[in-house]
Amino acid sequence: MSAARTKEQIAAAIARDIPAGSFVNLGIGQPTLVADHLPPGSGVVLHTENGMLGMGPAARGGPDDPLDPDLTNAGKIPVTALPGASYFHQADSFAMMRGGHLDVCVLGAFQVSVRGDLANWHTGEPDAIPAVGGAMDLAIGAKQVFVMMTLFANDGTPKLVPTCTYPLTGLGCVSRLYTDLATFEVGAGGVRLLEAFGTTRDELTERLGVDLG
Amino acid sequence: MSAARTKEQIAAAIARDIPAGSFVNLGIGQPTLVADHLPPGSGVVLHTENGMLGMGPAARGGPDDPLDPDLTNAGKIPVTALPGASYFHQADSFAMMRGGHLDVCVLGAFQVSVRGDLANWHTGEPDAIPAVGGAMDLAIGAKQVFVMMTLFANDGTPKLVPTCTYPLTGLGCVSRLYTDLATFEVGAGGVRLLEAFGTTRDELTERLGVDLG
Amino acid sequence: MVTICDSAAEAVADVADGSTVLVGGFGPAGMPFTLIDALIDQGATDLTVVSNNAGNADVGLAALLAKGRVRKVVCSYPRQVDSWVFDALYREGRIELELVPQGNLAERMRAAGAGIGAFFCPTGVGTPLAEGKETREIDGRTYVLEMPIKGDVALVCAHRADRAGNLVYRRTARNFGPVMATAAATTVVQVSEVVDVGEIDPEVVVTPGIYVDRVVVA
Amino acid sequence: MVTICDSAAEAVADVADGSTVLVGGFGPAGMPFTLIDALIDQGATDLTVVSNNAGNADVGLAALLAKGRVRKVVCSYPRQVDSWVFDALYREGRIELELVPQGNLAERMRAAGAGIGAFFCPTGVGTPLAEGKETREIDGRTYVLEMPIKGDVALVCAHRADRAGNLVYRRTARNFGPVMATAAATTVVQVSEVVDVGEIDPEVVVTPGIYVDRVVVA
Repeated sequence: MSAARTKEQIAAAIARDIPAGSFVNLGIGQPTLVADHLPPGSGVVLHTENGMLGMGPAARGGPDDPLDPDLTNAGKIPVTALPGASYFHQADSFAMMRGGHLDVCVLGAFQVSVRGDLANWHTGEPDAIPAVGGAMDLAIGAKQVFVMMTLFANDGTPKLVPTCTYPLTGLGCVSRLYTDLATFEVGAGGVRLLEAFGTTRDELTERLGVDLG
Repeated sequence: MSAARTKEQIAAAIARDIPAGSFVNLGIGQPTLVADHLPPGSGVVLHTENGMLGMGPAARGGPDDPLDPDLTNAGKIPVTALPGASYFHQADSFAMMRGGHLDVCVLGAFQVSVRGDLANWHTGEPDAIPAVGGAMDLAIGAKQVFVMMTLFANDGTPKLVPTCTYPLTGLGCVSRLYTDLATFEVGAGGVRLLEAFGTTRDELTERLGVDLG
Repeated sequence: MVTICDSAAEAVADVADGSTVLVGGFGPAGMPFTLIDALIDQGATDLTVVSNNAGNADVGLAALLAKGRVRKVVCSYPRQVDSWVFDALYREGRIELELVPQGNLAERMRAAGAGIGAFFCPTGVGTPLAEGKETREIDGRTYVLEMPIKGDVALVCAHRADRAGNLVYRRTARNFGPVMATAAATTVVQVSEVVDVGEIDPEVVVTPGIYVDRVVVA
Repeated sequence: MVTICDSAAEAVADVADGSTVLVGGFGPAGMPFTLIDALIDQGATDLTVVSNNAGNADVGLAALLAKGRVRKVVCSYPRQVDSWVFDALYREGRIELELVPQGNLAERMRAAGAGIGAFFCPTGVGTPLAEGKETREIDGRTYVLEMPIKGDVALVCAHRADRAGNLVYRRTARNFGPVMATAAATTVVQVSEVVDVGEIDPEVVVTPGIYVDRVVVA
């Protein structure tokens, strides 16, 4: 039995599942790791919702690669632009997303439901300051939404759930869920286990309390 | 008593009423004459709805000023671009109009009602092929819509009417009406005669059959 | 991912009968003549064409109409001094016309490309072109509900493409191209030249390559 | 008609108490710091600010908030690692927040600038941010009705202006500038340089001068 996956291994698995030449948005946080695992020559073009296609790696700030405060990603980190890039304003950038032109979007999550509902913007705690950014637009815009997360919270609570209890980001929008312990398909037909790592279908079924298809 | 105005005189009168620095769209046909009467240095910027601000005069097709099939006005006539011009696509061009950013639009008309309704796209004849272009967008978009026309049709029928009988272009959109025989204000408060040429208020009231305010 | 095609024939090879085809251009400016000629040769029929005009003289869109390939035209301004092909078909009842104000035509395609389900528009309120459409008063003004227009294919004429499909246009020939490119399932573009990736400044790209499927030099 | 102002103070002199102010920028990129500082000095208060974020560190929008001039923030992402000014005001109940998904924020301002009365948007359906809003199913998909956001004033940071007010931006600092410029009654722009009319290629203008009222070099 193989071991549970590291973040890097999850990112690599997602990168393998992104078709060559895709237009992809990688959400803030762990999903950005996916970029490091895209094979050279894949032709994958990265979109950043603050207004660019053809985003390159983070800027290193060296003499050949100065940090430019006018060139950042959605996490407000200085990045680079690759040849063939283009800039556009926010209405155009979100029209691109909402109009279904991105092939894949990779997001983090607090919870994903077996039907593909996504909760990733708000814990619902009464004293939390809510912030949503582009999460809801990304959730419903891309042709496929992949979620990258640990399968269980630190306290052992499942994050793949029959019904999300956290405030929703989008309804039925997630198609695939990549976690440390397993990869799943989710959607209108319910959840289906594709592969397990360091655990078994029976163990997962028991711990998650859902039918794994 | 002064004489009835020529087309050129009507155009000159309209040009005088356009504030310096205005953004203006001149409709196809007679309204284009207004451009010739804008004083040098007026700073008036012409919009053409097929996608340009800063339109210059018609191209003459000489060696210094070649006809360019990629640079035309809304009447598909080759024109020139002035320094400070900009090009944009159709959705942006009509967003500019619909959003109320143009100061003045000058249009021709079949009929204008005393309340400022405009009919200028379709005679309503059953065998006519209808065509509307940007007329409806222009009618409701500009801050002020000026109409330039003869006051009576060739058969003597008034074109300033209590209620339009031709199919409408826009409701209550015309603010001022410039004709060979008179200039009027029209709108929610009804029509008001501003100036008569070669005729009198009483004559006009009788021929038009409307209260001239 | 964009394909740089060797011929216009290759670029339009898969246009199916019954397709809705968005055709760029405002009169001849920005009209994709080479792509339309290739579509005529290709033979697709029963088409719905969305374009500002309904063809000029006997070339381009007019030639496609003359071949009897177009069931319906959605446009703002069919009647022109040189629109005799459309005029005859229309008078003979051999072609359907949906007349749309020019700005609504552009905005309805933008909505399709931008994932907007419908929008309330002030243009055409109280006119025959809004008859039968839902209206609503918002903040004291009356609006008409307008629906998106989506294409199966867009045929667009741009000036220059890079090999990633980024486009720039030329002067007022830009017109409907950028909007149509967003609104069709497949966007096919004819250009004057194709340059290497990196040769178009990212600041001046008008249509990002994400909207472009096929490019051919014409 | 655009005015090239000698100072930022002159450019924001007439901002009234109670105004809705659209403030460009995505975090610090594209944030009109000089104009905001001038607005702080000018003293307008009881403002509603529409911006993607609610200020970073103690500068720009955060400084305006810290002065107690802002009644309400309409934004997509107030909570950031360095948003302590907003965080404190919010927890103390001293500022109102309307949270809007980022794309809806942009599209609602675009609608205001484009004369669209309202639009059906798929973003946020079924989430707390759509609660109480009208929904409609169109072609099998559910949409939420979203209303325009119009500003009294827009404060925008661009890269270069010509004396006719045509603007170009720099890289991802473009973000909300072009949309906000269309959506406000008065648009005030800070730029790195002003050039003569004719020095910006008409093909690359991002914001045409019609949308710009005042420009100041900062």
